[in-house]
Amino acid sequence: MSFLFGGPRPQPSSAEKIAAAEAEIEMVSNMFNQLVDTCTRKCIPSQYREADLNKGESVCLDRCVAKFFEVNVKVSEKMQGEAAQRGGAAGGGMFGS
Amino acid sequence: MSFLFGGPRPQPSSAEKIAAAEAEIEMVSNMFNQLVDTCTRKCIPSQYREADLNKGESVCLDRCVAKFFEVNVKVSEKMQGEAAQRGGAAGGGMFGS
Amino acid sequence: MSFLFGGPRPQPSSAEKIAAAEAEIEMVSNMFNQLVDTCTRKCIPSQYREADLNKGESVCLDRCVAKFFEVNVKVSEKMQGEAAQRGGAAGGGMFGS
Amino acid sequence: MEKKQMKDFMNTYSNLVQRCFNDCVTDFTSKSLLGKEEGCVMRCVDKFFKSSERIGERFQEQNAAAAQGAGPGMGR
Amino acid sequence: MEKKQMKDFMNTYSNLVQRCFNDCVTDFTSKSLLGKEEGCVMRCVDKFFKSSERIGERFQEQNAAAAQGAGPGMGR
Amino acid sequence: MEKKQMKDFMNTYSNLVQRCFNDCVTDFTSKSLLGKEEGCVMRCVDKFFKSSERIGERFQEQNAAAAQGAGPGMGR
Repeated sequence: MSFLFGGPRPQPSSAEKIAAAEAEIEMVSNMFNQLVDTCTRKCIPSQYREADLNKGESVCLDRCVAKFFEVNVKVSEKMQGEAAQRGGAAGGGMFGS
Repeated sequence: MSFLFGGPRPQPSSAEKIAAAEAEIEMVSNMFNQLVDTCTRKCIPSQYREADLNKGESVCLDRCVAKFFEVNVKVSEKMQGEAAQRGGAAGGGMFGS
Repeated sequence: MSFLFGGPRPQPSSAEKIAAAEAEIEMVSNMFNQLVDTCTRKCIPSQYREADLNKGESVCLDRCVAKFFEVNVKVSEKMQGEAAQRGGAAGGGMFGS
Repeated sequence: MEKKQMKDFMNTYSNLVQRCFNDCVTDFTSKSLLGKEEGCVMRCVDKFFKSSERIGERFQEQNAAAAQGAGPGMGR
Repeated sequence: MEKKQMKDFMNTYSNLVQRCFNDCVTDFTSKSLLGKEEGCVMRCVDKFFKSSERIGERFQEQNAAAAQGAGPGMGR
Repeated sequence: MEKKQMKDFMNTYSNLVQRCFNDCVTDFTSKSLLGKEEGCVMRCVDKFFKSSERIGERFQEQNAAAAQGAGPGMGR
Protein backbone atom coordinates (compact mmCIF):
# COMPACT_ATOMS: atom_id res chain seq x y z
CA MET A 1 0.00 0.00 0.00
CA SER A 2 3.02 2.19 -0.67
CA PHE A 3 0.97 4.88 -2.37
CA LEU A 4 -0.69 5.63 0.92
CA PHE A 5 2.42 6.14 2.98
CA GLY A 6 4.91 7.10 0.31
CA GLY A 7 7.55 9.74 0.24
CA PRO A 8 10.46 10.70 2.52
CA ARG A 9 9.70 11.70 6.10
CA PRO A 10 11.57 12.56 9.29
CA GLN A 11 12.62 9.34 11.04
CA PRO A 12 9.75 8.07 13.17
CA SER A 13 10.21 6.52 16.60
CA SER A 14 9.86 2.77 16.78
CA ALA A 15 6.50 3.08 18.54
CA GLU A 16 5.34 5.19 15.62
CA LYS A 17 6.70 2.61 13.20
CA ILE A 18 4.78 -0.19 14.91
CA ALA A 19 1.58 1.84 15.01
CA ALA A 20 2.00 2.67 11.33
CA ALA A 21 2.64 -0.99 10.48
CA GLU A 22 -0.43 -2.14 12.39
CA ALA A 23 -2.52 0.56 10.78
CA GLU A 24 -1.20 -0.48 7.37
CA ILE A 25 -2.09 -4.14 7.95
CA GLU A 26 -5.57 -3.24 9.04
CA MET A 27 -5.90 -0.84 6.14
CA VAL A 28 -4.92 -3.48 3.62
CA SER A 29 -7.27 -5.97 5.21
CA ASN A 30 -10.16 -3.49 5.18
CA MET A 31 -9.40 -2.52 1.63
CA PHE A 32 -9.52 -6.14 0.55
CA ASN A 33 -12.86 -6.67 2.25
CA GLN A 34 -14.22 -3.56 0.57
CA LEU A 35 -12.91 -4.77 -2.76
CA VAL A 36 -14.68 -8.08 -2.39
CA ASP A 37 -17.86 -6.40 -1.31
CA THR A 38 -17.82 -3.73 -4.00
CA CYS A 39 -16.63 -5.78 -6.94
CA THR A 40 -18.92 -8.74 -6.30
CA ARG A 41 -21.85 -6.30 -6.10
CA LYS A 42 -20.74 -4.73 -9.38
CA CYS A 43 -19.93 -7.94 -11.27
CA ILE A 44 -21.99 -10.82 -9.90
CA PRO A 45 -25.75 -10.81 -10.55
CA SER A 46 -27.66 -11.69 -7.41
CA GLN A 47 -29.63 -14.54 -8.93
CA TYR A 48 -26.74 -17.01 -8.63
CA ARG A 49 -27.85 -19.18 -11.52
CA GLU A 50 -24.53 -21.03 -11.56
CA ALA A 51 -21.92 -21.84 -8.92
CA ASP A 52 -18.97 -21.04 -11.20
CA LEU A 53 -17.70 -17.68 -12.32
CA ASN A 54 -18.38 -17.30 -16.00
CA LYS A 55 -16.02 -15.55 -18.40
CA GLY A 56 -17.81 -12.20 -18.24
CA GLU A 57 -17.92 -12.15 -14.46
CA SER A 58 -14.24 -13.09 -14.21
CA VAL A 59 -13.14 -10.34 -16.55
CA CYS A 60 -15.38 -7.86 -14.78
CA LEU A 61 -13.79 -8.73 -11.42
CA ASP A 62 -10.29 -8.26 -12.85
CA ARG A 63 -11.15 -4.85 -14.25
CA CYS A 64 -12.97 -3.87 -11.09
CA VAL A 65 -9.86 -4.58 -8.99
CA ALA A 66 -7.67 -2.63 -11.39
CA LYS A 67 -10.01 0.36 -11.34
CA PHE A 68 -10.36 0.21 -7.58
CA PHE A 69 -6.58 0.47 -7.21
CA GLU A 70 -6.51 3.33 -9.68
CA VAL A 71 -9.15 5.19 -7.71
CA ASN A 72 -7.16 4.65 -4.50
CA VAL A 73 -4.08 6.09 -6.15
CA LYS A 74 -5.94 9.11 -7.50
CA VAL A 75 -7.67 9.86 -4.23
CA SER A 76 -4.56 9.52 -2.14
CA GLU A 77 -2.53 11.66 -4.54
CA LYS A 78 -5.22 14.29 -4.37
CA MET A 79 -5.25 14.23 -0.59
CA GLN A 80 -1.47 14.36 -0.40
CA GLY A 81 -1.44 17.29 -2.78
CA GLU A 82 -3.91 19.18 -0.66
CA ALA A 83 -2.18 18.32 2.60
CA ALA A 84 1.11 19.56 1.12
CA GLN A 85 -0.52 22.84 0.05
CA ARG A 86 -1.99 23.43 3.49
CA GLY A 87 0.72 21.93 5.66
CA GLY A 88 3.53 23.72 3.85
CA ALA A 89 6.99 23.29 5.34
CA ALA A 90 6.07 21.58 8.61
CA GLY A 91 5.43 18.07 7.30
CA GLY A 92 5.13 14.86 9.28
CA GLY A 93 1.38 14.62 8.89
CA MET A 94 -0.42 11.57 7.67
CA PHE A 95 -0.07 12.46 4.05
CA GLY A 96 2.91 14.79 4.46
CA SER A 97 5.08 14.84 1.36
CA MET B 1 -24.71 15.08 23.79
CA SER B 2 -26.31 16.08 27.07
CA PHE B 3 -29.74 14.85 25.99
CA LEU B 4 -28.42 11.33 26.03
CA PHE B 5 -27.04 11.35 29.54
CA GLY B 6 -29.17 14.03 31.15
CA GLY B 7 -30.91 14.15 34.49
CA PRO B 8 -29.79 13.74 38.10
CA ARG B 9 -28.33 10.40 39.14
CA PRO B 10 -26.67 8.82 42.16
CA GLN B 11 -22.95 9.74 42.16
CA PRO B 12 -21.08 7.31 39.94
CA SER B 13 -17.65 5.94 40.79
CA SER B 14 -14.73 7.43 38.93
CA ALA B 15 -14.33 4.26 36.88
CA GLU B 16 -17.94 4.65 35.83
CA LYS B 17 -17.31 8.29 35.00
CA ILE B 18 -14.38 7.40 32.77
CA ALA B 19 -16.30 4.65 31.05
CA ALA B 20 -19.20 7.02 30.49
CA ALA B 21 -16.89 9.71 29.12
CA GLU B 22 -15.22 7.29 26.73
CA ALA B 23 -18.57 5.97 25.63
CA GLU B 24 -19.76 9.53 25.08
CA ILE B 25 -16.76 10.42 22.95
CA GLU B 26 -17.22 7.35 20.82
CA MET B 27 -20.95 8.02 20.62
CA VAL B 28 -20.41 11.57 19.40
CA SER B 29 -17.85 10.39 16.88
CA ASN B 30 -20.17 7.66 15.59
CA MET B 31 -23.05 10.06 15.45
CA PHE B 32 -21.02 12.47 13.38
CA ASN B 33 -20.03 9.75 10.94
CA GLN B 34 -23.63 8.69 10.64
CA LEU B 35 -24.68 12.26 10.05
CA VAL B 36 -22.18 12.65 7.23
CA ASP B 37 -23.23 9.38 5.72
CA THR B 38 -26.96 9.97 6.02
CA CYS B 39 -27.12 13.63 5.10
CA THR B 40 -24.81 13.37 2.10
CA ARG B 41 -26.95 10.50 0.83
CA LYS B 42 -30.08 12.59 1.34
CA CYS B 43 -28.75 15.87 -0.06
CA ILE B 44 -25.98 15.23 -2.58
CA PRO B 45 -26.95 13.64 -5.90
CA SER B 46 -24.55 10.87 -6.81
CA GLN B 47 -23.67 12.24 -10.23
CA TYR B 48 -21.20 14.78 -8.83
CA ARG B 49 -21.58 17.22 -11.69
CA GLU B 50 -19.73 19.93 -9.78
CA ALA B 51 -17.05 19.92 -7.09
CA ASP B 52 -18.70 22.68 -5.05
CA LEU B 53 -21.76 22.53 -2.90
CA ASN B 54 -24.50 24.52 -4.52
CA LYS B 55 -27.02 26.59 -2.60
CA GLY B 56 -29.71 23.91 -2.55
CA GLU B 57 -27.33 21.23 -1.34
CA SER B 58 -25.93 23.48 1.38
CA VAL B 59 -29.35 24.36 2.73
CA CYS B 60 -30.40 20.73 2.56
CA LEU B 61 -27.35 19.68 4.63
CA ASP B 62 -28.12 22.34 7.27
CA ARG B 63 -31.70 21.18 7.60
CA CYS B 64 -30.69 17.56 7.59
CA VAL B 65 -28.36 18.12 10.56
CA ALA B 66 -31.07 20.03 12.44
CA LYS B 67 -33.61 17.29 11.84
CA PHE B 68 -31.14 14.56 12.76
CA PHE B 69 -30.56 16.22 16.13
CA GLU B 70 -34.28 16.61 16.63
CA VAL B 71 -34.80 12.92 15.93
CA ASN B 72 -32.06 12.04 18.43
CA VAL B 73 -33.76 14.15 21.06
CA LYS B 74 -37.19 12.64 20.41
CA VAL B 75 -35.90 9.08 20.40
CA SER B 76 -33.84 9.48 23.54
CA GLU B 77 -36.71 11.21 25.36
CA LYS B 78 -38.98 8.37 24.36
CA MET B 79 -36.51 5.78 25.59
CA GLN B 80 -35.93 7.62 28.85
CA GLY B 81 -39.67 7.88 29.38
CA GLU B 82 -40.10 4.17 28.88
CA ALA B 83 -37.10 3.28 31.03
CA ALA B 84 -38.50 5.48 33.81
CA GLN B 85 -41.89 3.77 33.59
CA ARG B 86 -40.34 0.34 33.81
CA GLY B 87 -37.38 1.04 36.09
CA GLY B 88 -39.44 2.85 38.68
CA ALA B 89 -37.62 3.87 41.89
CA ALA B 90 -34.39 1.91 41.48
CA GLY B 91 -32.68 4.12 38.88
CA GLY B 92 -29.02 4.15 37.92
CA GLY B 93 -29.61 2.55 34.54
CA MET B 94 -28.42 3.98 31.27
CA PHE B 95 -31.44 6.13 30.83
CA GLY B 96 -32.44 6.25 34.49
CA SER B 97 -34.29 9.45 35.39
CA MET C 1 -24.43 -22.04 18.11
CA SER C 2 -23.41 -25.65 18.35
CA PHE C 3 -23.66 -26.18 14.62
CA LEU C 4 -20.74 -23.82 14.17
CA PHE C 5 -18.36 -25.51 16.53
CA GLY C 6 -19.73 -29.04 16.56
CA GLY C 7 -18.01 -32.40 16.38
CA PRO C 8 -15.19 -34.07 18.32
CA ARG C 9 -11.81 -32.38 18.37
CA PRO C 10 -8.42 -32.84 20.05
CA GLN C 11 -8.56 -31.27 23.53
CA PRO C 12 -7.84 -27.57 23.27
CA SER C 13 -5.73 -25.65 25.78
CA SER C 14 -7.64 -23.46 28.23
CA ALA C 15 -6.46 -20.31 26.44
CA GLU C 16 -7.92 -21.71 23.26
CA LYS C 17 -11.14 -22.54 25.09
CA ILE C 18 -11.46 -18.98 26.38
CA ALA C 19 -10.73 -17.50 22.98
CA ALA C 20 -13.30 -19.82 21.41
CA ALA C 21 -15.88 -18.90 24.05
CA GLU C 22 -15.31 -15.18 23.53
CA ALA C 23 -15.50 -15.61 19.79
CA GLU C 24 -18.71 -17.57 20.19
CA ILE C 25 -20.32 -14.89 22.34
CA GLU C 26 -19.41 -12.21 19.87
CA MET C 27 -20.57 -14.40 17.01
CA VAL C 28 -23.96 -14.97 18.60
CA SER C 29 -24.30 -11.29 19.37
CA ASN C 30 -23.39 -10.34 15.80
CA MET C 31 -25.71 -12.93 14.41
CA PHE C 32 -28.57 -11.58 16.46
CA ASN C 33 -27.92 -8.05 15.26
CA GLN C 34 -27.84 -9.27 11.68
CA LEU C 35 -31.06 -11.15 12.21
CA VAL C 36 -32.79 -8.05 13.50
CA ASP C 37 -31.44 -5.98 10.67
CA THR C 38 -32.24 -8.49 7.95
CA CYS C 39 -35.62 -9.70 9.13
CA THR C 40 -37.01 -6.26 9.92
CA ARG C 41 -35.95 -5.16 6.42
CA LYS C 42 -37.66 -8.20 4.93
CA CYS C 43 -40.85 -8.11 7.03
CA ILE C 44 -41.57 -4.55 8.19
CA PRO C 45 -42.63 -2.02 5.55
CA SER C 46 -40.76 1.25 5.99
CA GLN C 47 -43.86 3.42 6.19
CA TYR C 48 -44.51 2.58 9.84
CA ARG C 49 -48.24 3.19 9.64
CA GLU C 50 -48.82 1.56 13.03
CA ALA C 51 -46.68 1.15 16.14
CA ASP C 52 -47.70 -2.47 16.71
CA LEU C 53 -46.65 -5.56 14.81
CA ASN C 54 -49.60 -6.87 12.90
CA LYS C 55 -50.31 -10.56 12.38
CA GLY C 56 -48.66 -10.75 8.97
CA GLU C 57 -45.50 -9.01 10.15
CA SER C 58 -45.25 -11.22 13.24
CA VAL C 59 -45.55 -14.42 11.25
CA CYS C 60 -43.06 -13.13 8.69
CA LEU C 61 -40.52 -12.43 11.46
CA ASP C 62 -40.96 -15.93 12.90
CA ARG C 63 -40.38 -17.54 9.52
CA CYS C 64 -37.50 -15.24 8.74
CA VAL C 65 -35.69 -16.30 11.93
CA ALA C 66 -36.33 -19.98 11.18
CA LYS C 67 -35.00 -19.63 7.65
CA PHE C 68 -32.01 -17.62 8.79
CA PHE C 69 -31.02 -20.44 11.15
CA GLU C 70 -31.52 -22.96 8.41
CA VAL C 71 -29.25 -20.99 6.09
CA ASN C 72 -26.61 -20.82 8.82
CA VAL C 73 -26.76 -24.57 9.23
CA LYS C 74 -26.51 -25.21 5.51
CA VAL C 75 -23.65 -22.81 4.99
CA SER C 76 -21.65 -24.06 7.93
CA GLU C 77 -22.20 -27.71 6.93
CA LYS C 78 -21.02 -26.87 3.45
CA MET C 79 -17.92 -25.13 4.76
CA GLN C 80 -17.17 -27.97 7.17
CA GLY C 81 -17.54 -30.46 4.36
CA GLU C 82 -15.11 -28.56 2.19
CA ALA C 83 -12.65 -28.01 5.02
CA ALA C 84 -12.74 -31.75 5.76
CA GLN C 85 -12.06 -32.58 2.11
CA ARG C 86 -9.09 -30.25 1.96
CA GLY C 87 -7.75 -30.60 5.49
CA GLY C 88 -7.82 -34.41 5.47
CA ALA C 89 -6.37 -36.15 8.52
CA ALA C 90 -4.75 -33.20 10.28
CA GLY C 91 -7.85 -31.61 11.83
CA GLY C 92 -7.97 -28.98 14.55
CA GLY C 93 -8.93 -26.17 12.18
CA MET C 94 -11.89 -23.89 12.68
CA PHE C 95 -14.27 -26.19 10.92
CA GLY C 96 -12.28 -29.38 11.42
CA SER C 97 -14.48 -32.46 11.49
CA MET D 1 -17.82 -6.52 30.01
CA GLU D 2 -19.91 -3.60 31.18
CA LYS D 3 -18.06 -1.51 28.66
CA LYS D 4 -19.06 -4.00 26.01
CA GLN D 5 -22.69 -3.74 27.05
CA MET D 6 -22.56 0.02 26.83
CA LYS D 7 -21.03 -0.22 23.40
CA ASP D 8 -23.69 -2.67 22.26
CA PHE D 9 -26.37 -0.38 23.59
CA MET D 10 -24.82 2.57 21.75
CA ASN D 11 -24.69 0.60 18.53
CA THR D 12 -28.30 -0.42 18.82
CA TYR D 13 -29.33 3.12 19.60
CA SER D 14 -27.34 4.55 16.69
CA ASN D 15 -28.66 2.04 14.23
CA LEU D 16 -32.17 2.67 15.41
CA VAL D 17 -31.86 6.43 15.00
CA GLN D 18 -30.24 6.07 11.61
CA ARG D 19 -32.86 3.68 10.34
CA CYS D 20 -35.84 5.66 11.57
CA PHE D 21 -34.34 8.92 10.35
CA ASN D 22 -33.64 7.42 6.95
CA ASP D 23 -37.05 5.88 6.52
CA CYS D 24 -39.13 8.72 7.98
CA VAL D 25 -37.38 12.01 7.27
CA THR D 26 -37.48 12.84 3.60
CA ASP D 27 -38.50 16.48 3.46
CA PHE D 28 -35.75 19.06 3.55
CA THR D 29 -37.80 22.10 2.69
CA SER D 30 -38.28 22.67 6.42
CA LYS D 31 -35.78 22.91 9.24
CA SER D 32 -37.97 21.30 11.90
CA LEU D 33 -39.50 17.86 11.96
CA LEU D 34 -42.95 17.76 10.43
CA GLY D 35 -45.73 16.23 12.50
CA LYS D 36 -45.97 13.26 10.20
CA GLU D 37 -42.22 12.72 10.30
CA GLU D 38 -42.21 12.76 14.08
CA GLY D 39 -45.13 10.32 14.21
CA CYS D 40 -43.35 8.03 11.79
CA VAL D 41 -40.16 8.11 13.88
CA MET D 42 -42.07 7.27 17.07
CA ARG D 43 -43.85 4.33 15.44
CA CYS D 44 -40.59 3.23 13.88
CA VAL D 45 -38.92 3.09 17.30
CA ASP D 46 -41.85 1.22 18.85
CA LYS D 47 -41.96 -1.24 16.02
CA PHE D 48 -38.23 -1.79 16.11
CA PHE D 49 -38.32 -2.77 19.78
CA LYS D 50 -41.30 -5.03 19.33
CA SER D 51 -39.62 -6.68 16.35
CA SER D 52 -36.35 -7.13 18.23
CA GLU D 53 -38.20 -8.66 21.16
CA ARG D 54 -40.05 -11.12 18.97
CA ILE D 55 -36.92 -12.01 17.02
CA GLY D 56 -35.11 -12.49 20.32
CA GLU D 57 -37.72 -14.98 21.51
CA ARG D 58 -37.51 -17.00 18.32
CA PHE D 59 -33.73 -16.76 18.38
CA GLN D 60 -33.57 -18.28 21.85
CA GLU D 61 -35.95 -21.06 20.92
CA GLN D 62 -33.90 -21.94 17.87
CA ASN D 63 -30.69 -21.81 19.88
CA ALA D 64 -32.14 -24.07 22.56
CA ALA D 65 -33.40 -26.50 19.93
CA ALA D 66 -29.99 -26.50 18.25
CA ALA D 67 -28.23 -27.17 21.56
CA GLN D 68 -30.56 -30.10 22.39
CA GLY D 69 -30.96 -31.75 19.03
CA ALA D 70 -27.15 -31.36 18.82
CA GLY D 71 -25.11 -32.27 15.80
CA PRO D 72 -26.59 -33.66 12.58
CA GLY D 73 -30.21 -34.00 13.65
CA MET D 74 -30.70 -30.30 14.22
CA GLY D 75 -30.51 -28.96 10.74
CA ARG D 76 -33.97 -29.92 9.60
CA MET E 1 -5.57 7.91 21.37
CA GLU E 2 -3.30 8.61 18.43
CA LYS E 3 -3.99 5.09 17.29
CA LYS E 4 -7.68 5.86 17.48
CA GLN E 5 -7.19 8.96 15.32
CA MET E 6 -5.31 6.98 12.74
CA LYS E 7 -8.06 4.41 12.71
CA ASP E 8 -10.70 7.09 12.31
CA PHE E 9 -8.77 8.62 9.47
CA MET E 10 -8.47 5.22 7.81
CA ASN E 11 -12.18 4.62 8.15
CA THR E 12 -13.01 7.98 6.65
CA TYR E 13 -10.61 7.40 3.81
CA SER E 14 -11.95 3.92 3.10
CA ASN E 15 -15.55 5.01 3.16
CA LEU E 16 -14.73 7.89 0.87
CA VAL E 17 -13.01 5.67 -1.66
CA GLN E 18 -15.77 3.11 -1.53
CA ARG E 19 -18.50 5.67 -1.98
CA CYS E 20 -16.83 7.52 -4.84
CA PHE E 21 -15.87 4.27 -6.55
CA ASN E 22 -19.39 2.94 -6.21
CA ASP E 23 -21.06 6.08 -7.47
CA CYS E 24 -18.63 6.92 -10.26
CA VAL E 25 -17.19 3.70 -11.66
CA THR E 26 -19.79 1.75 -13.53
CA ASP E 27 -18.10 0.71 -16.75
CA PHE E 28 -16.23 -2.57 -16.73
CA THR E 29 -15.60 -2.87 -20.43
CA SER E 30 -12.28 -1.13 -19.88
CA LYS E 31 -9.46 -1.87 -17.49
CA SER E 32 -8.43 1.73 -16.88
CA LEU E 33 -10.44 4.58 -15.45
CA LEU E 34 -12.28 6.55 -18.11
CA GLY E 35 -11.80 10.31 -18.15
CA LYS E 36 -15.35 10.91 -17.02
CA GLU E 37 -15.01 8.38 -14.21
CA GLU E 38 -11.85 10.05 -12.96
CA GLY E 39 -13.51 13.46 -13.08
CA CYS E 40 -16.46 12.14 -11.19
CA VAL E 41 -14.23 10.64 -8.50
CA MET E 42 -12.32 13.90 -8.07
CA ARG E 43 -15.51 15.93 -7.72
CA CYS E 44 -16.93 13.31 -5.39
CA VAL E 45 -13.91 13.64 -3.09
CA ASP E 46 -14.09 17.43 -3.13
CA LYS E 47 -17.77 17.43 -2.47
CA PHE E 48 -17.45 14.91 0.33
CA PHE E 49 -14.95 17.09 2.18
CA LYS E 50 -16.98 20.24 1.69
CA SER E 51 -20.08 18.42 2.90
CA SER E 52 -18.30 17.01 5.93
CA GLU E 53 -16.96 20.44 6.79
CA ARG E 54 -20.37 22.06 6.58
CA ILE E 55 -22.00 19.24 8.53
CA GLY E 56 -19.25 19.56 11.15
CA GLU E 57 -20.00 23.27 11.60
CA ARG E 58 -23.71 22.66 12.04
CA PHE E 59 -22.98 19.71 14.32
CA GLN E 60 -20.89 21.86 16.65
CA GLU E 61 -23.51 24.59 16.74
CA GLN E 62 -26.21 22.10 17.62
CA ASN E 63 -24.02 20.50 20.25
CA ALA E 64 -23.23 23.86 21.80
CA ALA E 65 -26.91 24.81 21.80
CA ALA E 66 -27.80 21.48 23.39
CA ALA E 67 -25.16 21.94 26.09
CA GLN E 68 -26.44 25.46 26.93
CA GLY E 69 -30.17 25.04 26.63
CA ALA E 70 -29.62 21.88 28.71
CA GLY E 71 -32.34 19.48 29.66
CA PRO E 72 -35.93 19.73 28.48
CA GLY E 73 -35.80 23.12 26.77
CA MET E 74 -33.29 22.06 24.15
CA GLY E 75 -35.32 19.79 21.98
CA ARG E 76 -37.16 22.46 20.07
CA MET F 1 -3.12 -12.18 16.34
CA GLU F 2 -4.90 -15.51 16.31
CA LYS F 3 -7.84 -13.79 17.93
CA LYS F 4 -7.80 -11.28 15.09
CA GLN F 5 -7.84 -14.11 12.53
CA MET F 6 -10.80 -15.70 14.22
CA LYS F 7 -12.59 -12.37 14.22
CA ASP F 8 -11.84 -11.85 10.54
CA PHE F 9 -13.12 -15.31 9.77
CA MET F 10 -16.28 -14.64 11.74
CA ASN F 11 -16.84 -11.39 9.90
CA THR F 12 -16.39 -13.03 6.55
CA TYR F 13 -18.72 -15.84 7.52
CA SER F 14 -21.38 -13.45 8.82
CA ASN F 15 -21.23 -11.24 5.78
CA LEU F 16 -21.47 -14.25 3.54
CA VAL F 17 -24.53 -15.61 5.33
CA GLN F 18 -26.19 -12.23 5.36
CA ARG F 19 -25.58 -11.60 1.70
CA CYS F 20 -26.72 -15.02 0.53
CA PHE F 21 -29.74 -14.95 2.80
CA ASN F 22 -30.68 -11.51 1.57
CA ASP F 23 -30.28 -12.31 -2.09
CA CYS F 24 -31.79 -15.80 -2.05
CA VAL F 25 -34.48 -15.96 0.62
CA THR F 26 -37.47 -13.88 -0.33
CA ASP F 27 -40.46 -16.08 0.40
CA PHE F 28 -41.96 -15.92 3.85
CA THR F 29 -45.11 -17.89 3.21
CA SER F 30 -43.22 -20.98 4.33
CA LYS F 31 -41.23 -21.70 7.47
CA SER F 32 -38.63 -23.94 5.84
CA LEU F 33 -36.19 -23.16 3.06
CA LEU F 34 -37.60 -23.90 -0.38
CA GLY F 35 -35.54 -26.08 -2.66
CA LYS F 36 -34.79 -23.19 -4.98
CA GLU F 37 -33.78 -20.99 -2.06
CA GLU F 38 -31.38 -23.62 -0.77
CA GLY F 39 -29.88 -24.10 -4.23
CA CYS F 40 -29.44 -20.36 -4.59
CA VAL F 41 -27.70 -20.13 -1.19
CA MET F 42 -25.30 -22.96 -2.07
CA ARG F 43 -24.38 -21.38 -5.40
CA CYS F 44 -24.07 -18.00 -3.72
CA VAL F 45 -21.54 -19.40 -1.24
CA ASP F 46 -19.55 -21.12 -3.98
CA LYS F 47 -19.53 -18.05 -6.11
CA PHE F 48 -18.52 -15.83 -3.23
CA PHE F 49 -15.44 -17.94 -2.49
CA LYS F 50 -14.46 -18.14 -6.12
CA SER F 51 -14.86 -14.40 -6.47
CA SER F 52 -12.85 -13.70 -3.33
CA GLU F 53 -10.10 -15.97 -4.55
CA ARG F 54 -9.89 -14.28 -7.92
CA ILE F 55 -10.02 -10.82 -6.37
CA GLY F 56 -7.27 -11.90 -3.95
CA GLU F 57 -5.02 -12.92 -6.83
CA ARG F 58 -5.51 -9.62 -8.64
CA PHE F 59 -5.11 -7.73 -5.37
CA GLN F 60 -1.70 -9.30 -4.73
CA GLU F 61 -0.54 -8.60 -8.26
CA GLN F 62 -1.55 -4.97 -7.96
CA ASN F 63 0.09 -4.68 -4.58
CA ALA F 64 3.29 -6.23 -5.87
CA ALA F 65 3.28 -3.90 -8.88
CA ALA F 66 2.69 -0.91 -6.62
CA ALA F 67 5.56 -1.93 -4.33
CA GLN F 68 7.97 -2.29 -7.28
CA GLY F 69 6.99 0.67 -9.40
CA ALA F 70 7.20 2.57 -6.10
CA GLY F 71 6.39 6.20 -5.64
CA PRO F 72 5.13 8.46 -8.42
CA GLY F 73 5.54 6.12 -11.37
CA MET F 74 3.03 3.59 -10.10
CA GLY F 75 -0.15 5.50 -10.41
CA ARG F 76 -0.64 5.04 -14.11
